[in-house]
This record gives sequence, structure tokens and C-alpha cells, in this order.
Amino acid sequence: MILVWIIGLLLCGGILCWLTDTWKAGYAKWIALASVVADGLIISALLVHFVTGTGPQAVSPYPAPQVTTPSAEPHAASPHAATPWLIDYRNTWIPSFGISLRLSMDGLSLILLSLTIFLGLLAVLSSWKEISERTGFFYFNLLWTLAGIAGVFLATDLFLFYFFWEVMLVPMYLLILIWGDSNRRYAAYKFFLFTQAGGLLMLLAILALYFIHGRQSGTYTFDYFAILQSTLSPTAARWIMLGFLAAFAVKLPVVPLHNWLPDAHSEAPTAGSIVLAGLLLKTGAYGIIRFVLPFFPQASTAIAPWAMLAGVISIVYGALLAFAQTDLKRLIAYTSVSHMGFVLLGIFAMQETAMQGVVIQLIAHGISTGALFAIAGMIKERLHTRELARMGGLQTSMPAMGNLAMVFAMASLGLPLFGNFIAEFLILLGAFPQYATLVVIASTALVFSALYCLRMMMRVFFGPAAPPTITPPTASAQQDIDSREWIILGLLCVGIVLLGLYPQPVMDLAKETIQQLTLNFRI
Amino acid sequence: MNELAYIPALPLLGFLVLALGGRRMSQKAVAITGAGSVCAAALLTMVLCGQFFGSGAVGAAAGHASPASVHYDLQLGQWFHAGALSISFGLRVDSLSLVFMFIITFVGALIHLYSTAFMRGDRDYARFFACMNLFVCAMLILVMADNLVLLYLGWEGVGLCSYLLIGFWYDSPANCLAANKAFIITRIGDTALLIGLFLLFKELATLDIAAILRQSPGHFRLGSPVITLIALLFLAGGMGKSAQLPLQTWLPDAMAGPSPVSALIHAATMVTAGVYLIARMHVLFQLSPLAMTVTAITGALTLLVAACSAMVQTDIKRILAYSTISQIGYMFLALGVGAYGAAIFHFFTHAFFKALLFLAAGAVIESLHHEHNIFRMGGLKDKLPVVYWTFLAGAASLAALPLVSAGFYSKEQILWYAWRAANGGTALWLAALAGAVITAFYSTRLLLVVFWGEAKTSVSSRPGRLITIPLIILAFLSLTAGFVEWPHNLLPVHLFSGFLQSVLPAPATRSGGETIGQLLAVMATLAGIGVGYQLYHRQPEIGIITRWQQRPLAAAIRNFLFGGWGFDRLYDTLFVRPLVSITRLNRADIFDQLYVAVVRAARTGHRLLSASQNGSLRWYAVGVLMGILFILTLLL
Amino acid sequence: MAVVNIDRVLFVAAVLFLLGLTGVLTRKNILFMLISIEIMLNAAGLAFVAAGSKWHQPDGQAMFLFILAMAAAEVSVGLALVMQIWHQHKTMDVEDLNKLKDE
Amino acid sequence: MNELQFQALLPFIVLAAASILVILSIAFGRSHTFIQVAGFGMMCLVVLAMWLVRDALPREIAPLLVVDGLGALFTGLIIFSVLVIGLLSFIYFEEREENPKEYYILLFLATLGSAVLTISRHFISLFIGLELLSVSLYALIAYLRTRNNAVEAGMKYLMLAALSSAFLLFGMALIYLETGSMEFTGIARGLPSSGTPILFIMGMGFLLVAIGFKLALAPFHLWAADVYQGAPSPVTVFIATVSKTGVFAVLLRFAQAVHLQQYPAAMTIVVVISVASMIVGNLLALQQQNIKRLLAYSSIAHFGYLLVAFLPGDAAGAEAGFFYLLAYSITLLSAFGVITLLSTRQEDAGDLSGYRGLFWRDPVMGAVLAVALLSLAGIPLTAGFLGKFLVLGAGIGRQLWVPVIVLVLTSVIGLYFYLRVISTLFEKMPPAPARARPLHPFFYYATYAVLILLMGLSFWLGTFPRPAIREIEALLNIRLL
Repeated sequence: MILVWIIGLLLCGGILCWLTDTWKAGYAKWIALASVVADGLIISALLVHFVTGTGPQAVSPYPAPQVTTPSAEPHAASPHAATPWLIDYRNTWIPSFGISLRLSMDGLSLILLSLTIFLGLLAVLSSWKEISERTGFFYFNLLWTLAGIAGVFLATDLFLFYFFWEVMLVPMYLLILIWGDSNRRYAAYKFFLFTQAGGLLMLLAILALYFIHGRQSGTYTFDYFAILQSTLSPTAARWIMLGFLAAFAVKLPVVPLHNWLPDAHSEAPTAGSIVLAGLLLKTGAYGIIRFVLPFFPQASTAIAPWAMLAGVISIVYGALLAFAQTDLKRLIAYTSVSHMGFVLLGIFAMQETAMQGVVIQLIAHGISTGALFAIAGMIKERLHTRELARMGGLQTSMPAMGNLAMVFAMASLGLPLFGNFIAEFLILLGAFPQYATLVVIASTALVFSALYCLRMMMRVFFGPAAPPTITPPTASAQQDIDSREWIILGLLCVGIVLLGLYPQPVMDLAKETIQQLTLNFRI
Repeated sequence: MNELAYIPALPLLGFLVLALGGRRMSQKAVAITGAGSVCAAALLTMVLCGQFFGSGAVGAAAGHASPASVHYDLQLGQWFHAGALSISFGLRVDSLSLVFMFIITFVGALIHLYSTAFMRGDRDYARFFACMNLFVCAMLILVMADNLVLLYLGWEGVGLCSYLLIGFWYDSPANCLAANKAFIITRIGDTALLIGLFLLFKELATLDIAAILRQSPGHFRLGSPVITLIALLFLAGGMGKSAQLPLQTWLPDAMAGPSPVSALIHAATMVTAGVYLIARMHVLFQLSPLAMTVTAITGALTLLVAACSAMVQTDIKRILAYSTISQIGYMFLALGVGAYGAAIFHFFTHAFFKALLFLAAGAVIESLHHEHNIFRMGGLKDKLPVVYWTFLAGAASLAALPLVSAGFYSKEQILWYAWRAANGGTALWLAALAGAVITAFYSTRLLLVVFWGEAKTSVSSRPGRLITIPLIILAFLSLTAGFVEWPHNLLPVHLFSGFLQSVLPAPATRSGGETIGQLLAVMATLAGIGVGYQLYHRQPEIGIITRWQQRPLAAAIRNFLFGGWGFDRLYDTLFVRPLVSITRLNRADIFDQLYVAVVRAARTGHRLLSASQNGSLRWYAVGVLMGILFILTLLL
Repeated sequence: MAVVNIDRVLFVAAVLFLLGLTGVLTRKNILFMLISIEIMLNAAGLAFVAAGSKWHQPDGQAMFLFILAMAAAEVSVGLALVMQIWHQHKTMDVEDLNKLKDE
Repeated sequence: MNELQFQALLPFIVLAAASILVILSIAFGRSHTFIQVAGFGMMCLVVLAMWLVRDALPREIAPLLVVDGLGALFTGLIIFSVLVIGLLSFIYFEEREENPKEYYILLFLATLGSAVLTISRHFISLFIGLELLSVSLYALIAYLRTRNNAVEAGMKYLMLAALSSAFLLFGMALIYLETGSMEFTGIARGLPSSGTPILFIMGMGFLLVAIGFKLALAPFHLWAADVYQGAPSPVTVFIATVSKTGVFAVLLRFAQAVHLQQYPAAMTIVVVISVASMIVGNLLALQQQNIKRLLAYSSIAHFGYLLVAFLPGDAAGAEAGFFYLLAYSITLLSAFGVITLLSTRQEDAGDLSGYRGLFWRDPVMGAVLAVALLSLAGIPLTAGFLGKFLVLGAGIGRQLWVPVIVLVLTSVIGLYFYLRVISTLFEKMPPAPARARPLHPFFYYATYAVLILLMGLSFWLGTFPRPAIREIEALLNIRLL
């Protein structure tokens, strides 16, 4: 039930924002903040309970009469072994199609959920001043996007999953379309069309799965745990998996399906960029971990080398493009492509260490890239530009921001002390034994990431200040970050360092899930 | 043994204080925090040394103690563990680490004191000390780590600090570029090291240093490809950090940083991290003769190449930079021939005299309002007496002036091992010898040109006491530090090697020829000094140089050496330009075209179909008919 | 009554139908188009009658009556529109009716 | 005709009576408002009648009609649509300074025709219903003789519709000739057990042509855009929803009766038609600037989707099909409602530029239109999504991969132009043109309310379709075996 609350709070909060704004401007942001904070409290309570507290009391969400099919499908094995599921909520929705309103939470979802709320909070804060017009509707969209994302992380009914998957798109689309930058329309279209194309293919796959399972077991249902029990013919498995992968690969994104990302990220308002980079990309990874691997063990082992190859390509290609960009936000956007490549690499290594790395990477990337986007937004508020050519020497006028930016730049180039290093280290280490060559190629990204991060720092904060003819010095252009921005960046900074120094709690939370998963792939 | 933790913790604390509150603190407060933290760390280290000696490590020196190495362990707690991997914040201090810790904290403390005066009035006083403290902390972690991941943390940390400090005066693009260059080139080495880590973990399933050293002899065949690969990857890591061929190009540019930085990071400590790594992992290298040879050759080549470049430089700091590269070359040579102790010993002495030289150079530069070109200096002998005498000591030590200078003892040892050690050889020895000559030569040149002759630039300011005291201390040490270890045919004093032997095995040597070797070494030094004196002091003969300058060939050679053997240009054409141009070309992301094509196709389809909606009723009727015919054809 | 050969009648109907169709497609004058459509409808009616007689059922004829009625209604509306067109455009040419189309 | 059958027919009789009532009240010179209200009342009566006779179902009124669940369902949808359309019509026509009264006669006649279609089980009733529908539509389309080329539109529709009905008749004649029966069931019986005679196939083809024309499926779609654009907005939405609903109902019934799915040839035709419609419709709409034309093209595509649900010919298919139609009707009604409200006296609000920043100018209408478009695009939370979902399900259940894949791909194309319109709605607001205050505030706001209601309905169907689906299933099961 509490899971429903988490999502419901956001939805209601959003509607409230919209309504109040129509008659009393200025309340919206507070309501938004309140609802996010409330969610934050719930989540932190959960975190405290499950991390420090008595630890996961596993609820077994598997259908009572266990059908352990003696089949080649390994995941039909040990569902009774300590299940990773912490909370399970179900309610009927459209019984005639076996669609139920089912939300379940395991360590992984909990982690990503907390990330969602954390970044959501910062997104609200970071648009505090930036959004001056139609605030109500803005926060409505923002909160609904968050709700959709939270739903995606919790849904364990395929239909419901798809439902949330789509729900998070439209508000995001509007965020980009209405509050975006100069080229927003194009970016918004691109974002929506890419993701929707992928999503529809996934819908096909889901339906196919639904019917196959129905034919086998006689009960037509979209329930995740029920479908987990069904066995697929290899060909069917391959095609259906491709359907799922299409959606997730677009979201992740994997080269060459990544083209929506730079435009969307760079045109979106700051909050939008934070949510996009920090959360939306994660849904893709989450989808692969939650659905693709458990549903199609054989098929995914078969495709693993190619997937990892794609991951490596994304890593290198994204890094190279990031190096070439002249637009700050585009640069950061391409770094995401590179970083998410690591995620793909790690997932399909199908190996515990790498998988742990993936989980860390999801959070670390969310924080570091989110922070970079926040900084880019602050710079844009001051200089009214995203062009690297029109920046420079900002360290003089705003040292604090410069130093913080340095922290996050270092984080995203994978320096130890920061979460990203742990993530990349674990991923590479885990993948190395089987796929040495790929890992070696991927490791070159460490150099490339240094290239683009240092270039960014140099162009933005170091060197001589841009001549006033290019960027007219305004009063705002001089002032360093204020207390609100301090809070935002400070929180992120603490987060990323904590993750780098003490990642263990996160890893322990995800452990159960991951072991359950990698159980199927023991070589 | 909890003091261990405080040693790196104190500088860290200093860093945190300065980083968070630095901009609101007075310069005095900043200086006290910055320097104080490191001094405290230094004191702690001394205490630690004392305890260490007390705990019978010296007994080991006499040779009758058990070879089981004396060491202190401290577990600060779990870092992370996943699957088979388990990493902890564990410190492990044995004699090797202790030597490094001593240098880091002690020399570091002196340099911090120096900087408090040197950097006074700088806009970013606090930032400077923050970075310096962070550096000391990271370096300490690097040498104290008990597992490779923690070591890597320190390894990258020092890289970061070096980057920050090279680009400390960020408003000139040149400095930023130098900083980036330093970071990226070392990063290449780091990546190699990381891959080495992966490989090692794949083989041994642990990254704990002690465990690795224990298990690898049993696990790897002697000279098996795997171990060779691992050793070479580690070597590559060392090359990056220690500016060895072919990754040496960043160090000369790194002189863009303030002089104390050059002294601490780019002379005394960070650049020797590679030496530490290899010494620490010597077991792996022992297992792979090939790797050893490569190391030795790298060292030999580097020391020659760098020394030659140092001969012709005109920027005082660049001269010192090249000499640093070349001296580290000596250490690599020693490592390569298995004389780990000798390498560490040379590191020990080198830290003193090279730090001294840099600091002195800094003092000179300051007092000549930022003049770097040695040929516009001169005649400072009487204007800056303290600086002169200390510099003299440093230069003598660098040139390895026999008996009276620390450099002599360490270098002589290396020369001898290069010749006589099991996997040493005449070629290596000759290379080292030639290096010695050149070193002596350019040290003389440096000294004479800067301090003798007539003044060319007026002295603006005299260095204060905070600057001179560290100089004097270092000068003293760079003369006397060598006495802890004598060539065994002169005096049976082997404190240093005895101290280390518990960790680092002494190399097998072919006995004989000590005296010859020493004589030759001495002669080499004296020859170098003599030539330098001839060319740069005896006024009439100064013409020789100028006459050479006229000769095109000589000029060409000189420029070639001056440009650091054209490595920069090579890399520029091989890697940098292609990379940049390719990425520029693809800035618009080629894959976009794919989707543009799709869109274009759809638009075309729209246009074609839209043409059919031409509003003519008869055309529509025809359309219907067409449809019918189509259907009928389908049916029949 | 004399038994008529169904196929022939059907053939006639088909011919009529095609004639009407060609009329619709070839004539430009709205009136003539309407007339051709009438012909087509009647062809269909004829076919119905034939079919009805084949099965000896009244349905065919019944259907024919309906067709007549419907044709009448249709033509009446059609003619009304024709008048409107004449008022507005002063023409009977369908090709002039092309205000509505894609740009 | 016993009185049970009479009962069963009651709603339709009331419906017929409605038009007569209108005629009378015109004769007695009642006002537009009166007629409006009366018509509204009559429609409510029809609904009431349906509620009363729900137990009398299913009834067969041999040989022409059969009143069963399917008929009731579709008739219900038709009546519902007409209720809304009637409301829309009032302000539309009242403000057009035409003489609007006769309009209602035609409207109700057309409705009757369409309703008859839904219950017809015989060629004659089919024919009567269809012609009743078409002939009144000719007049309806051209009703506003002098405004935006209504007459041209009417003429085009008349010609082509007549052409198609000629084909329809000829096809019927051929089938009759072969099978000796004009009842759907009889046709199935009359067929020779082995092999299907050529004439029958041809007749089937002609039949499909006529149906395809009415549903504006490619390649018989050419008329749609022009007629949609030329016709008065309420009539346009009538064509889009009511007439098509009736035709689809009869298609469904006919197919079920003769087991159309058994003829691979026929099925290939349907597949080809549906695929063609999806592609053609979406591509045509891609850069269309006139929203009425755009909706026309999108309707082409949507009926292409609908055929995918028709293909399996099983219960799931019918269910999906009806739900889709329901969602589609609701959506179109709200969309055209907005168009109607925005139309000026001179011309309908066709051009997209008129919608710039609508969301900020008039949030309610903006929201309604946006939601309608999202529903057309099949985005969750809206009825359209569930419709599309069910259709896909029906298709995949029978492994109809080709049309299903095409559906997915084309609906991505479709998404583009829906987004285009939506982004227009959200554009920065230009100086808003001063809108004349409504002449008839009551009806104006009533319309508003209805629009909001429709939006809510769309959300409701999209999120909690459970009751609706239960009802649909229940009704579809009420049938004669």
C-alpha cells in the first residue's frame, strides 16, 4: 500500500500544483516541494528499515501452487530461495485481461526509487527561479514525470509497467516543448518519437508474451511473476526479447539509437535535463535487468557479446562526440551516452561483480551528470548561453561553482573517491575474465573521459574570461552560487563522495536481486 | 599502531578545512593550517620511524633477524566487496613505505614552510595549500595502501593534485594546456595499470598486496606470458607517472606550476610513484626477466635522452625538469637490474637535492621578477649568497661530486649494479656512465651561468628566512644523506640497504671491479664538470659555444635536443591532430543522417499521396475504379 | 412465362453497368454523370430481377422497387445540388468543382 | 409481428418518430430551441426504450432484422454520438443564421438509417439503411449551401457514394444470383459446399468496395478529406462516427454470418486494405495544415487499425473493435466539439494557425483537444490507448504479424502529426483574437460541460475500463445462434 502512496502523492501533488497556480501564483513550487519531500520521508523510512533495520523480510510473491517446470529454463528454479522482494502490493484492475494493479519492491527498485526522489527534489529546487511562467503546469508535468518513473521502477505487472512507461513520456515531452530552449520543438518531437517507437515494439513483445504464457498455462495474465514461469521456444524468445530490447536500448541509449538524447538533454530546462539524464535513462537499464535477463536467459546469453560490443561502441563513440561538442549541455549529454555504455557492458557481462557495478553506475551517473546539468543551468541563468566559446575564466568570478564543477568533472571521469570509479571499476573487473578485449577497449574511455572533462573545465572555468564583446558582462554574470544552489550542489557532492567511499549499503541492498539474477547465468 | 591513520588524516583534515573555509580565512590562518598539518604529519612519521627502529628492523640490518619483514598493519574498515572481490581501507607500513613516507612528509613539510612565504599575496593562497595538503594525503595513501585499489586511489589522487597545481595560475591557457597534458598522459599509464589490476585479479582473485606477493611465485611460471604482460602493464603505469620514455613529455611542461609544486610533486615525490610501484611489486618483475630488461632499457634510454635535452635548455626550471626525468631514469635502470635498494636510495637522495634545486631556482626566479632564462641571469653569487651556496650543494649532489655529496653514493651504487648485477650489463653501465658525464656537465653549466659571470638582471627582492631555512636544511641533507650507505669496498656502512633488505632482496652480483667502477664514475663526474667549466666559465672559450651555434648541423642537433627529441611533435601528428580532426568532422553525429533519411522518405511519401488529393471528382472516381480493379485482380 | 437465359440477362446487365461506369468516368457534365449513375443502378436492378427469376422468388423484383425509389431520392437531391452549383459557379463542369483539395 | 418483436423494435420506432416529430413541429412553426430540446428528449426516449427492452433481446424480426446485443451496443453508441452532435449543432447552426430546423429531420433520418444498419440481417434492410443514411447525408453535407464549398463537398460525396452503392447493389445481385438468398445466414447456407463460385467472389469484392468506401478505407479514401473539410463540423463528425459505426456494425454481422474469415482471398483483401489505409492515412496527414482534413486522414488510418481487430473474426476481435470505435467516437466528438466552438460565422476553424496557443488562451478547450489528440495517438491514460491495446491484442492473438507490425510503425508516423498539433496548442500565445460573447450562453456552456464530460469519459475508459468491458462482453454474448 505504501508503494501506492509514493506514486499517488506525486500525482496528487502535481494536480494540486496545477489547480492552485490558476488562482494563486507562487504556491505551486511549495506544493511540489512538499509532496517530493513527503515522498522522500517515506522512502528514507523504508531505506532505514531495510538497510539498518531487521533487514529484508522477504515476501514471496510467487503464485502459491508452485509450478516448477523441469525445463531448460533455469529461472524456473529456486523462486523459493530467499526472494529479494521486500514489499508486494496487488489489486485487481482489469481482471478480464488478467491485468492487475501490482507493485513490488526489491532492493534494486528501492535504490532507484530513492534516486528518483533525491533527484526529483533537486530538480524542483533547481527550477525554483528558472521557471517564471506557468509554474503550476510546469510542476504538474515534473511531478507526473517523476510519478511515471517511480511507477516504472515498481510495477510488476507488464501492462502496468508499459502504462507507466508511457505516462512518464507525455509530461516530459511537454516540459521540453514548453519550457525548453530555442530549438525545443524539434528536440521534443525527436524524444517522443524515438521513445514511442521503442515503446510500441515493447508493447508488441508484452502482448506476445501474454498470449504465449496464456496458451501454456491456460490463465491469461500480465503478472510478472507468473510470466516468469513460462517457457519460450528459442525463436519466440529471441524475437520477443528484441522487442523489449528495442524500447530499453532507445532509452539507455545505445548507439546508434541515441540521437534523441543530445537534443532532448540540451534543449530541456535544467530540471528536465536532470530528470532525463538522471532518471529516464535509468529506466532503460532497469528494464533490461528486471525483464530481459530473467525472461530470456538463453536468448540474452546468446546476444550478450553483441550487446556488450554495442555497449563498448557507445562508450567510445559517446566520449569522442562529447569531446567534439561546442555546446556545454550537448557535451554533458554525450557523456551520458558514454557512461550508459558501461551499464550495458556490465549488465550483459551477467556476472555478480559487474552487476553490482551497474547498480552503482546507475546512481553515480545520475548524481554526477545531474549535477553537471544543474551547473550548466546555473551558468545559463547567468550568461544566457550554452556555447563554450562564450564562456571562460569563470573560476575568477565564481570560485565556489568552479570547485564544485571540478568535483563533478572528476567524478564523471571516473576518479577514485567518487561513485563512478567504483562502478566502472567493478563493471570492468567483472567483465574482464570473459571479454578481455572488449574491456580493454572500454578502458580507453578512461582516457577519453579525461579528454572531454578537462576540456570542458578549461573552456568554462579556466583560461581568460570571454571578451565582453562576445558575452556582455551582466551583474548576474558575476555572482557566485547562492545558498539555494549551494544546497543543490552540496547535496549532490555529498552523495557522490559517500557513494565513492561507502558504497556497501547500496550493494547490499541490490545483492539479493543480483544473486537471484546471476544464478541463471552460472557458466 | 593507530598513529598510522593520523599521518594521512592530518593533511586530509587540512585540505577539508581549507577547501571549505579557506576563502574566508586570513592568509596567516591558511598558512598555519596548511603547513601545520603537514609538519604534524612529519613529526608523527618521525615517531613512527623511531618505533620502527626500536622494533628490531635495524636488527635485521645486521642480517641475523628473521627475513620475515617487520611491518605495521591497520584496518580502517571495509571499502566495498562484491562477489569474490573485497576491498578494505587497509594501511600497511614496512620499511619501503616508511622511506617514502619520511620523504613525503619531511620534504613536504619543508616545502610547505617555503611556500607560506613563496606564495604570499597570491589570490588563491588557500586553494594552493588545500591542493598541496590533498596531495600529501593522497601520496601517503599511495605508499601506505595495503591493496592495489587503495593504491590506485592514491595514484589517481596525486595525479589530480598535480593537475590542479600545474594549472594553478589558470588564467593563462598555456598553463591549463600543460595541466591537461600532464593529466591525460599520466592517465594513459594509469589505464594500463588498471588493466594490469584486472589481469592480476583474474589470475590471483585478490588485490591485497601482501597476498599477491605471497602467492604469485607459486602461481606464475618464471617468465610466463601472463606475468610478463602484467609486469609490463604495471611498468607502463610507472612510465606514465614517472615520466619515463615514451610518456615523459608532460613533465617539462608541468613546470608551468609554481616552483614549490615542481619541487614537491614533480621532483621529490609524485614522479617517483612509478619507482615505488615497481619496487613494491618487485616480486612480479622478478618473475619476468623480459619485463626487467624492458625496465632497465627504458631507464637507460630515458636517462640519456633527458640528460641530452637538459644540456641545451635555457629555462632554469626546464633544465631541472629534464634532469629529474633523467635521474628517475637512473632509478628505473636500477630497478631493471634488480637493484631495488639502490633505486630507493637514489630516490632518497634525489628527493633532497632536487627539491633543493627547485626551491632555490624558485627563489632565484622570484628575486629576478619571474625571469626564467638562465642566460639573462648571472652574477648572483654575491647577491644571493645563501641561495648560491645551497644551490651549489644541490648541484654538486646532482653531479654526484665524489664523497662529499649524497648523489655520489646513490648514483655510484646504481652504476655499479648496472654493470655487475646479474641482469645488468656493460651496455647499460656505459649508458649510465655517459649519463653521469652529461649530468655533471649540465649541472656545472647551470650553476656557472646562473650564479657566476656578470649580472644581467637586477635583483628585485631578497628571499626571507622562511625561504632560506628550508634551503639550508635540504642543502645539508643533500650533502650528508649519502653517508648512511657506503660502497662496501670503502666502508662497511649499509644502514639503508639493511633497513630495506627485509622488503627488497639484494640483487645477485658478479663480484669484482668495484674500484675500477668507482674510479670510472668519479672520472666521469669530474670530466663533465671540467668540460662545463671550460665551456661556460673561462671567458675566451665561451666563443666555442657561439661558434657551434653558427654551424647548421650543430644548431639543428641543438634544436632537436632543445625540443625534447621531437616527441611532442611526433605525438601531435600521430595522435592529437587525427583525433581532433576526426571528432570535429563528426561533431554533427553521422548517425543523425540515418533518421534524416527516414524523415525525408516519409515526407516524399506524403507529397506523392497528397498530389492524389487534387480535388477533381473524376479523378476520385478513377481512383475508386482503380481500387476495384486492384481488388478483383487480387480475387481472381 | 418463357424461361429467359439468366446468363444473357446478366450479360446485358453487366454491359449496362460498364456503360454507366464509362459514362461516369468520361463525361464532364454533372447531369450526364448523374444519368450514367442511374444507368448503373438500373443495371444492378436488372441483375436482381434476373436473380430473382432464377430462384423463382419475388425478392428480386422487390429489391428492384427499392432501387427505383432510392434512385429517385438520390437524383432529386442531386438535382438540387446541381441547381446550387449552377447558381454559384454558373457551370455544369465537374472540373470546376475543385476548391477542396490538398494544397 | 408479435408484440415481443415490437418491443424489441421499440427504440428504432421511437427514433423514426423523432424525425416525424421534428417535421410536425416545424409545420407548427416551433422555434429552433424547441426542436433542439424535443430532439434531445426523443433521443433520451430512445435510450430509455433500449433500457426497457433490454430483456426482450435477442429477437429476430424475420426476415429483415435481428435485434441482439451487437445491434443494441452499436445503436447505443450511435445514439450517444447523436446526442452530442445534436448539442453541437445547435450553436453551430444557430450562429450561422441559416434556417436550421430541417437539419434535424435529416439528422434523425440519417441516424435511423445507421441504426437500421446495425440490426439488419438481410440485403434489403442493409440497402435501405445504407441509402437512408447516404441520401440524408448528401443533404446534410451541403446543408450550409453558401459556406465553405459545402455544395462541392455534397456533390462529390453524392457522386461517389452513388457510384459505390451501384457497386454494392451489383455485388448483392451477384451474390443473390449465386446463393439464392439475401439473408446473411441464408447466403452462408446457399453456398456450394466445395469451392466458391467466381460470381460470388466478385460479388463479395463489390460489397467490400462499397463498405470500404463508406468507411473511407484506402484506396476508396479520396473523398474523405474534401467532404470532411466542406461539410459543417457537426455533420463531419456525424460522418466520422455515426455513419461509420453503422457500416462497421453491419460488416461485422455480415462477416460473422457468412464466416468471411474462411475465405483467404477475402481476408487478403481486408489485410491489404487495412495496411494500405494505415500507411496512406498517416502519410497523408503528415504535413496537413487544415485540422479537418487532418482528422479525415487520421480517420482513414484509424479504420485501418480497426480492420486489424476485424480480421480475427472472433469474440475478442469484435470486442476490441467495438471498444476501439467507442474510444474513437468519444475522441472525435470532443475534437470536433472544440472545432465547432472555435468556428466563426464565415468559416470553420480549419487552419492550424488558428489554434496557436489555444491551451493558454482557453485552457479547457486546449486540454480537451490535446487529450483528444493524445487519445488518437494512443497514449496511456486515454481511451485511445486501451482501444489500440485491445486491437493489438486481438491481432497478436491470431499471429497477424504483418498488419500488427505495420500498425505499430505507422502509428509512430501518426504520432508525429498529432504532436505537431499539440505543440501548436502549446505555442507561445499570440495576441488573442477577441471572440464574440456567445449568443446562447446556456447551450454554449452546456457544450463546454459536455466536452469536459467527454474528456473525463476518455480518461475513465483509459484507466478503469473494467465496467465498460464487462458490459460489452455481456452484450456481445446476447445473440442468436
